[in-house]
Amino acid sequence: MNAAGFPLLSLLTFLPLAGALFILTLRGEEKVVAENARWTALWTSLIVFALSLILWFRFDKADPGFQFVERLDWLADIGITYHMGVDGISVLFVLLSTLLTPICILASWDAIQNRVREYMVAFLVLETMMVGMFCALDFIVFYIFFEGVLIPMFLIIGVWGGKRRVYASFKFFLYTLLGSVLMLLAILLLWYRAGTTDIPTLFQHAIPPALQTWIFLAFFASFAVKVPMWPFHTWLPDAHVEAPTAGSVILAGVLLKMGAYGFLRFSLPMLPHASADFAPFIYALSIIAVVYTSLVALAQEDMKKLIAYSSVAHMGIVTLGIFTFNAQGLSGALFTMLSHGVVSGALFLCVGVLYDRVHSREIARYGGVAKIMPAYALVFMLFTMASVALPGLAGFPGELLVIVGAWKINPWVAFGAALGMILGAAYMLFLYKRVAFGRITREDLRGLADMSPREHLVFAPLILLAVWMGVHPQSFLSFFEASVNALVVRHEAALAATRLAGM
Amino acid sequence: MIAALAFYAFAAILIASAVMVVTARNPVHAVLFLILAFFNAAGLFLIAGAEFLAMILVIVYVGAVAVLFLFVVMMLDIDFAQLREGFQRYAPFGAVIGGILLIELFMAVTVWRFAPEAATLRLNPNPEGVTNAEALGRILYTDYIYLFQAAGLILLVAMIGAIVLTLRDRPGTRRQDIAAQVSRSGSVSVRRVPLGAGLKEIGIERPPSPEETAPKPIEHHHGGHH
Amino acid sequence: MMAVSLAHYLTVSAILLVLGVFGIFLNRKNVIVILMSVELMLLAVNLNLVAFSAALNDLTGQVFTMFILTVAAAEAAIGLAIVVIYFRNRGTIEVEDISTLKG
Amino acid sequence: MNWTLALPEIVLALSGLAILGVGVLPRRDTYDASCMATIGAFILTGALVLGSPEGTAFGGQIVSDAFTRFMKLFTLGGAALALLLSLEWNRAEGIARFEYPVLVLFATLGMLVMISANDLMSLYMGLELLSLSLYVLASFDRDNARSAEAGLKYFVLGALSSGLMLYGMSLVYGFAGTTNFDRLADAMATPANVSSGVIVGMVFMIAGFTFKVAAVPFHMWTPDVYEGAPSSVVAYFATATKVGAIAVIVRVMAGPFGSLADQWQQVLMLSSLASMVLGAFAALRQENIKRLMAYSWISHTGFVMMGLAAGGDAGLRGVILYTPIYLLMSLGAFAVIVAMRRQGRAVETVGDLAGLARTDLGMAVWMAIFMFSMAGIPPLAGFFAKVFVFKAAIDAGLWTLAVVGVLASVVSAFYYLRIVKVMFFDEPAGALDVRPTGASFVMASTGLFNALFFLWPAPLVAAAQAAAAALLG
Amino acid sequence: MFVGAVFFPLLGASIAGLFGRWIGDRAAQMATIICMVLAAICGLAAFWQVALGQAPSTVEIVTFLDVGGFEVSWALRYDTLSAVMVGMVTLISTLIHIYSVGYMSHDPDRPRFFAYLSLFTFMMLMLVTADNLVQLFFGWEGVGLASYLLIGFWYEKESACAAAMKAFIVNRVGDLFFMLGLALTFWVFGSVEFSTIFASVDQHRGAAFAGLPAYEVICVLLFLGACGKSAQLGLHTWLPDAMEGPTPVSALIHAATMVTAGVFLVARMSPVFEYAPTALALVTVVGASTALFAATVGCVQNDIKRIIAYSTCSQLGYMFFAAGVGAYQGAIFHLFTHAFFKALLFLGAGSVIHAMSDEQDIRKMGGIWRKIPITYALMWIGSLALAGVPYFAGYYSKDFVLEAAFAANTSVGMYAFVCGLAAAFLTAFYSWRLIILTFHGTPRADAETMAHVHESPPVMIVPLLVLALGAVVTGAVFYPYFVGYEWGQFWNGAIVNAPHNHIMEAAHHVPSWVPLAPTVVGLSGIALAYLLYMLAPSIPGRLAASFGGVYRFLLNKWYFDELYDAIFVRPARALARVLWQTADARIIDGVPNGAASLADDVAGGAVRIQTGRVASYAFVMIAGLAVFVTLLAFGAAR
Repeated sequence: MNAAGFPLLSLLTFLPLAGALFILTLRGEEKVVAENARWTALWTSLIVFALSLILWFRFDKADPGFQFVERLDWLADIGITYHMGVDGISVLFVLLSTLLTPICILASWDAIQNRVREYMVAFLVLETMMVGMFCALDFIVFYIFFEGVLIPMFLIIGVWGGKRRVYASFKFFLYTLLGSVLMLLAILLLWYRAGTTDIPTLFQHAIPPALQTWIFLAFFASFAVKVPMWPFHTWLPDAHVEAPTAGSVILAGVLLKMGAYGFLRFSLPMLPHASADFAPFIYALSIIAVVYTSLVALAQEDMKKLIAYSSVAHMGIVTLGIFTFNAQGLSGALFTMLSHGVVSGALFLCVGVLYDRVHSREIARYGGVAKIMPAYALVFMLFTMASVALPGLAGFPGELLVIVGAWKINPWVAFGAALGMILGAAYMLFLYKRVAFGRITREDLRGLADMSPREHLVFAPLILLAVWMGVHPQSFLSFFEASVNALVVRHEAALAATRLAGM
Repeated sequence: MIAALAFYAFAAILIASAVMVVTARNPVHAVLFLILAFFNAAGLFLIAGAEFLAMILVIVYVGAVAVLFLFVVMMLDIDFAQLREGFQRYAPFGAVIGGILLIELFMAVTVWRFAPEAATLRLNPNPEGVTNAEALGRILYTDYIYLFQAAGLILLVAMIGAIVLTLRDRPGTRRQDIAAQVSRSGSVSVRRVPLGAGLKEIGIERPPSPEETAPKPIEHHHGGHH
Repeated sequence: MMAVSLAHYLTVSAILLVLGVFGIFLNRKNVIVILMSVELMLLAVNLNLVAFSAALNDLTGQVFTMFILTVAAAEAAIGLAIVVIYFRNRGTIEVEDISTLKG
Repeated sequence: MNWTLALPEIVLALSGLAILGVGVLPRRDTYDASCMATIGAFILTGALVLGSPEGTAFGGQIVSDAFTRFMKLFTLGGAALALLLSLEWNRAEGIARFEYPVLVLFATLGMLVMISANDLMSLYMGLELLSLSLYVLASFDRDNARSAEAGLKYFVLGALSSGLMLYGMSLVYGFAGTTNFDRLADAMATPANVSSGVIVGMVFMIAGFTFKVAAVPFHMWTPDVYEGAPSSVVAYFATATKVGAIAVIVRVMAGPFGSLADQWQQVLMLSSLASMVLGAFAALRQENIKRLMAYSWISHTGFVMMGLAAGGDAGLRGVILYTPIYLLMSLGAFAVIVAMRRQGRAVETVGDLAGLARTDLGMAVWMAIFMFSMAGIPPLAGFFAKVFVFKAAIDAGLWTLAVVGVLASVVSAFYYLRIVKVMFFDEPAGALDVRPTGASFVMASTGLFNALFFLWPAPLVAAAQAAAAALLG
Repeated sequence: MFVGAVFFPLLGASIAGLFGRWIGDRAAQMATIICMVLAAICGLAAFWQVALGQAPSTVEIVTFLDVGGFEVSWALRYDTLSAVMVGMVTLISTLIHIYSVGYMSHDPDRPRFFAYLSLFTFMMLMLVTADNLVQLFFGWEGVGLASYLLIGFWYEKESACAAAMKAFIVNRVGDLFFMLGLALTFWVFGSVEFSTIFASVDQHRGAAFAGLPAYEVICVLLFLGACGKSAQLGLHTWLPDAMEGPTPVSALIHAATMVTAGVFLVARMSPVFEYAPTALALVTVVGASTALFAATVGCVQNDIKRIIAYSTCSQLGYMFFAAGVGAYQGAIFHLFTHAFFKALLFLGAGSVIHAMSDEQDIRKMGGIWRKIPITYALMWIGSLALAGVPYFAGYYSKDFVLEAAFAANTSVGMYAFVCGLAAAFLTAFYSWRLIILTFHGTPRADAETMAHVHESPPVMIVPLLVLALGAVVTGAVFYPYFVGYEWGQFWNGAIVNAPHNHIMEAAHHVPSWVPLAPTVVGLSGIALAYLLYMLAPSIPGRLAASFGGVYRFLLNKWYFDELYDAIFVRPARALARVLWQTADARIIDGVPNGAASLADDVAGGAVRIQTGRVASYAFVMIAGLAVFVTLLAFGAAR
């Protein structure tokens, strides 16, 4: 039935859920339950990750179509099927999700001490939703996963979050919900017009340009909030700041990608005209996002908030890349999404390391950490540099490609995106300087322990990835090459077709 | 002609008494006006040829329902003086809405027309040469048996409801419970009391009352916060 | 067959209905008057049905009226029962007072 | 005359009489027994409904088809579960009297009559049988002023609305000379011929129905009655009776008035719009959870009306699917509300749920599932309910409704989230008492339904489809 | 060999950086030094084989990325240009590594230092051996990183951190343009690989971009990038501040290697620059201006390292204008010789600082030449080379640069020539000002410091001697190859002069006063310094007082820092604050928050209808009914 010989994607999707259900059945003394829950969650996620590696090895990079396809009559009578599959665009995000989940679980090992069982359940459910979302090839199924993410994330922020967690979690939930429901209407309209919600079928379904505008706007409402694009970004700093470390990691690492993924998966192929029409608008927003949020990040006094704003800036690069409609821009956007997943996830983990020790995210609270925690300082430096797109680290290839791609569209757009390089360097180094450099002014910092073996373990894969992605990006880019090229070709063909029709 | 005159007379009184029902200061008067309205409506029924219903209206409504109203009005000890306040304050709003509704209804009913195929759609054409009561009876117990039974159930529910809501055996009231008296033999006891001792010394002896041990008053809590 | 036109009946019953409606929302003090207003409304309905029944020469309307009368009686009984328990609880039947539940 | 079509109703009525007969036996507490017997009767009736043939009976007064079967089954199921909930609650509140199940039974019977009505008269009789029982039930806790007040309000407004509805019925009857739905449909086949009086009559009837489904502007009774009436009764009000109410309005609108859709669509759209918005906003500030649920229902009813206004196959399917899903969400939520009891006292503010996740995780999880489901968050069942009505609205081009609907659902998500927040994020306000078995059972079963519906939605959707097809003939 | 030259330093850096804490300071030092020595051997061998043996080659390693025709590989391109750079970088880096052993002997973080140093070397080597612009950019940014790390090496010093950040960020400004230039290059040439670009230069000459000749735009963008790295006027501000780093760092990065990357870039892209006359003119003007500007500022500075830093800045200006007039070979030649004598000067300054117990202010030195004679001598050699005194290395290169500027026979060339001459005069002046103030006169340091003044250990002196040798001989030895008559064979196409460019020829045929002029002005500069600081030490003070404005203007480096602070840094910070606290928190967040409170108000209104009064409920119902009926009455009419 597919390259794996068994329903791999469904397994990846629902195995965490099974793990979650198993954890729910755990009974006994609280400490024991917590311990068991941790181990179960870790093992589940590790097994899922191991399984997902099959995707890495068995994925046929030359095939631009969907692979590992599964299909079940779910509500086939009315045009909805359970249809799963990955192509070059989505396959690596599945891997990213399955990779980050065990890392997050490991990162929460000691940080989460109360309601461990629920926490682990929430995380595993979250993994199910994330993986499912990237695999779904039916619009309704996609939407189910896309929205379903809200529930565990809401709980993670709200239950295990910081002081203003209630505000943050509500804002997160309602903001994203508001966008998504509008998208739902658009999905329903597509469903009505095409009689099916099967994504590959919808690709073939031509939508009149006038209608595309509206559908695009509805999609935009959802994806732009999720990305988040300026000026729909304000939920993000709040959510990040209040979420527990692992929550921030997942939020930055995977959830933000969902919006951009949506643009790539739906807006571009299904609505080529509207995408082309709205591209300048997106450029403007992206550039504003890059410059504006970078500046805002510069003024932050809270570590997580700063990194959160930097995420917005990076996602500005991503949206920019997506709407360049050329291979460089698209690949760059995809690559930036992946690298941002790794890098900003790691940065949040870095903040988490300090937070676990000092319980403060205030930048001014630190200083001179490099002296006491040299290994930590090294790791932090590495990811700081990756975040500012230093060549040789993960952030660079994506940004380079996006700028190259954007230049073709409009040099000023490229210039705006590149401005982010300077500002990014400014705020990240400013952060690093204030946290790691300088004299130790607070005596309580002197007693901090450097990273524990567990923390080393958490960071090791991320460091490896950050370097690998920076040094040999082709091993990742080759995954999306075929799909991206097909996308570009189709986009151009669609535009050309109407141009001909117009004549 | 006579019918028309009678119609106008009945209709006028009907409406007038309906107005009085709504506006009467004293609820007792209102009930009485309601009765008057029923009588006139019965008259209108008669003119329309529904003799049986006219009769039912008088018997059931005037005889039972209206009297029930009267009974309740009298039973509840109401301070009539306060009951009319505030009427005028809301009258304008009411008049506007009511007026609109009335005008719309007039517009609707004065241009009344039947469906062209109404005659063929009728379920129960009035049979010729049969009295109204008999004609009704024929279909009520045959075609409408299902609904007739349902009506019975409705009345049953009303009965249950009225009983459930209003019947109460107060723990404090004393009733003669013959069964209890008869079965009391085991608890009857004879005691020797010292001679010459008055009530002052021995007090009043009472048998243990079943009322006191029987179902203890149920603890009741209000279902929520006030 | 009728000396009086259908429209007359309908007009009377419309007025009666509006009066009943009036009685309900203008009466702010006395629940029992509200119940009586409901009876007026039902009377209007009955009048309508009877008039139509006569106009169409069809018995259905009268059967319907009968059922309505039955139900109205039951309704009155229950309504009054509720009024009674309300009175027992509150010691009043003023409509204005029925407002502990709001918002 | 194929009286077997009425067999479920007849059996249920007879069981009711039998239970009543047994119940009045003196000096015995027959409450539990009669409750159980009633539930048994519901189950028996349900079985009969499943097996009942299709067709019309009693001169066309009643009808039995896929639609009635669907609705009746869920009515009975809802009633049975609601009764299960009241079992322990009533006892704890001191209103454990055998009349209670009997009244529930008759109310349910009324609903069955109403659902299978194919004639204005049977519709009316069913409706009144239901209403009268409900009036009594609402004020069943007769020593409680709030219950009495709820009953009184419900009664007054209910009587008003049934008066209006009857007036409408009389006008409709006058037009066609018949009360039979099929014949009415024939009479109105050409909308141009329909007299304006009938249109007015139809609106009056809609007023009566919308009162039952509590759509704006006939919703006013709902919050007060929900808050004042005993929780067990509200559990019944909020669940089973909604099925009946929706069934009736769907049947009438799609049946006799089907050809007048252009006319009534506007009314329903307006009502739907207002319901969604009002339900979403008014609940934001509610502290009493029952009251909140009332507004929540008002909002949901807006969605139902949207599906109905959209009409057609998709619209009816949406509405029909919405009904059981709502029933099962709402039942679950009320199971939690009924289980909310602290040191023997029933509590019913949102704040009383504080920290429930610490003290009773199971219940908190179930409640969270119900709340998310009501908010329409996938993958829970409530999402599917909404999707189908929105789909219908979009198919019909009712964009305003759809957009306002989704926005309203976002607003209403806030208060559902608030409950989740209170349960999961806040510090415990003291543990609730051990929840009753019945409530646990209902929570678990409805919770599982809501959580797992997405795995296999096809059967219910297909059934709804079949029911819709039956309605449209 | 080719790979080894580049990757040995990385190996050393990894060992020292990752395992330094386990293997100990000494082992870490040793590891890096051994790796560096190996690299130097490889590098010199490569220089021998490629540059002198004319055997260029390219080593492909692996594909970096390949997206829609945008194909980039990791590859080491060895041609003469890179071989020269590799040889020089590995050699000087090795020397500096060795020197650092002594200089940093008291620092607790030595492994880190050596790791950074080796990392830097690796990055620099990647830069010079890049065979495409992306890899070049990798090295480009990599040296920026290493520079950042090294400047901020003493991270507990606030000023060091600030300087490090400044260096990185100012460099980033240049990098921004580099990246844009890179993007445009790709879209013009369809490739970023040098060989492909150079092969198709003719083919795309007509390419236009936004109405401008594409080559011009590319070159201007790349040059702006180079400005950042090479501290040219406008983006030079980071370089003096970078002196916060340890002195070996200054020597390696801010004198010999990294800052010359810009010059290297221009030379590397010479085939394209050749067809961008406007861009070349810009290069010339900026280079010349920088040369003069930095020299003026250097005259009044008091920090020994800052003086040398400004001199570096100034010398970089020479290189640029040499490239600007088309004499890329001259630029590289000057780069090459400059590396030796400037490293020598820096390390010598380091030795002085070392001797003076970390004192850097020349006003607090003086009179120590007897105590540290070797250093003194070495500083003389460096200064002589810098001033272009005949037969020292600088003489050959500087002379050629000035000759080329003159020979260009254009107005910008002439401007460059004049600026160059003036700068040469000032260079000589401040060099001897430095020497005199540092070594001669009466001691101005406190007694204790003076007591501790001592000659540096051999581990520091030996590298200095090697460099001094270079500063003396490289000019004479390599003159024929780099710019002499053997240049065509030597460069072997690594640097391209377009057919219309005859500068290499013309530079040798300038009027005879031209080659003499630098020597003359240099000597007169020395003389002036001698006059002012040796013979009449009171004059400078009086001059400073009477020309206070000019003095302060120079002392404050033409107020560039203040200017940038006022127009970029502070507005950006203020803007950041405004955007955050007003735009973000109030306006953007105000929408959802406002919507929420609006919803709450609506909720308040919505529940007010719910009065609890039956009559009003009934009223609403009837009113609603009336509305419905009306709606239908009109709706039906519709």
